[in-house]
Amino acid sequence: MPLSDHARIIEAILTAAVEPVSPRLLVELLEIPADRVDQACDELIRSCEEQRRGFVVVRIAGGLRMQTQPDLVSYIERFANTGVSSRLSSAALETLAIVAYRQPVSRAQIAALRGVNVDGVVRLLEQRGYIAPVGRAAGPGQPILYATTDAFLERLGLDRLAQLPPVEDLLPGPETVSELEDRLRPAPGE
Amino acid sequence: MPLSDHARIIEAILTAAVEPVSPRLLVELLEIPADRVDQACDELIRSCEEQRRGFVVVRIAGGLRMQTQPDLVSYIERFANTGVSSRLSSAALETLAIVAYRQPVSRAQIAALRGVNVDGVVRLLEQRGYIAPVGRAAGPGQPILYATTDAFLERLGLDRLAQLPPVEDLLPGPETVSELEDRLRPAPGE
Amino acid sequence: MVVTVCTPVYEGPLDALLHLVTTHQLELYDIPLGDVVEAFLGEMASSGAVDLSALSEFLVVLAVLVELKSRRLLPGPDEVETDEELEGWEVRDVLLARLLECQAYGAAGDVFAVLAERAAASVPRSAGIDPTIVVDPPDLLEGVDAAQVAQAYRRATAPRPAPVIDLAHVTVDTLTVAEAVSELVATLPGAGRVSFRSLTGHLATRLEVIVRFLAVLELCKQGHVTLDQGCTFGDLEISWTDHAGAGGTGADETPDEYEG
Repeated sequence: MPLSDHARIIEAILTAAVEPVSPRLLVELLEIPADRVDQACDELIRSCEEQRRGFVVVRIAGGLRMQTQPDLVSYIERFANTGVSSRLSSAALETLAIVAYRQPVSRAQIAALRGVNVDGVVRLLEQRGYIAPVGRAAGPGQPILYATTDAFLERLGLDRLAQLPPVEDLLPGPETVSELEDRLRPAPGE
Repeated sequence: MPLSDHARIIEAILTAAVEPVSPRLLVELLEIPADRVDQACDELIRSCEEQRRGFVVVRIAGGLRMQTQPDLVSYIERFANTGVSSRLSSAALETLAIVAYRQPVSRAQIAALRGVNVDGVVRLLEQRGYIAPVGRAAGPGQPILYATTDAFLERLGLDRLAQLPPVEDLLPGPETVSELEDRLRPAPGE
Repeated sequence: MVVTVCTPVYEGPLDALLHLVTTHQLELYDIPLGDVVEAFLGEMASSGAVDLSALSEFLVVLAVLVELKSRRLLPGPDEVETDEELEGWEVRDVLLARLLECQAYGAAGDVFAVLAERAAASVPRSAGIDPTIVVDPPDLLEGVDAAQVAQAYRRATAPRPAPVIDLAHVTVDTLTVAEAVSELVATLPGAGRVSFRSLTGHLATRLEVIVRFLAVLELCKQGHVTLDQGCTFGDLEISWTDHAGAGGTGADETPDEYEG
């Protein structure tokens, strides 16, 4: 049975939503009483089951959410892992490092430093929860600014960002310098 | 009619996806041949229409995407509190059209057609991600060549470039042509 | 500043040239505009300061000349012979085609605007993978510590290395350019005109010759020698010009140290 008007509006809102949507907000948006919203939600939840949709609509703390069918989780896991090696590529690690030291920073700023397009890498890092958007720059186009997350600190075993090694300590050591010198010096005896 | 196993797996994946999912990836995840994936996608697209879901499944930029029903846009706008996404100027749209129809194309080629400097517009379109450098021309100076991106297709709601109207259909009518011809003809007595 | 130009058929002030051309007393075909530009640039260079009014006047005159000449080159409506007329139509056809193409792209832009507006009515799913699933994609940061992040930052922000040329295989000559300079300073004064070939004839390797060449250039740059070359690939004549330095070896006459 096709969805009722109210149920499909709720479904549309849940499709667009990232966070759970409270019934109160639905009442406000649909301009119908709470019990009618409840009915529509019930209809929607039931319809997803009956139609064997790939997602379910669940009531959780704070409201309603559309999420993938629990019995299909193995596919979602595989999907989440596709095309992604199990370790961060050096490109991704460098991008993450730039965000860590320069935050908040825009994609364009990272790209300018790395000299390549970083959209894909930034999306990957964001998906994995290591970085997150924290606002927008004031300049033209108001680019999104990224910063590292608590999850990033946790993974590195750090309490706060200030614990990252200061970058001035990272100038090449004396052995690197003399190695470079050696390569410029003619071999003895030649 | 309830969804088939394959269609609901695809729906689950689309629920979790944040960008269009290519049929090739679906073939890989479902471990079924491409034509069966195609069938399942068709079934899913049809089912959303027939069931009057709040979302639609569309083929876009070479992949599949779940998105809200266009006719419910007023609710989504109120929910997401989004204004109209920033409009592109007619200069930007015309430049985008030249890139779309003539790609790969250099800035100088675009400028020659538009008769004005296009550096700013090209930079804007590149910043927005609608066009991207794809290589360099062989000629003198080896100018950068631009092509449209998947983001361009997504912005226009297209699956592939071939869906754009053929340029012949966009040529002005005969009366405009003869008017232009008149303007190019020297006035009598000159 | 009166700009004078010198061309095969005309020599004189620039504004007079324009007058002669517009009154058909001179055939513009015969005047290479490149010469006119060069003459002007020469005047500008020699007069030192930039005279803005002369510059803008020149630009106006030259723009008129260019327009006149291009009109003469493209058959216009005034003098029509059948062939020329046909050619003229070809040019107009090309122009017309371009205008039509432009209008088509303009129309395409309108189509794009409609498509974009329609597409904007739909919001794509963006919630991503349910947080409840906490799919455990392998932790990409496993085994990465803070020090490695710092290293990565340094790598990312290090000035991109210029391509390194491994010089290990090159036998470096014992004589440096600086040494060659002092050698020349010792031998050239009082030697009159010396040809580069005679100066380097005894040398065995190309590298040694190049070192001498760089030394000569360095001395020339510092004004101690003048160089003269009769023709392309001809021999190079070197003359010491430091009259004061001809006999003296005072520190003030010593060429600056070569820093290369």
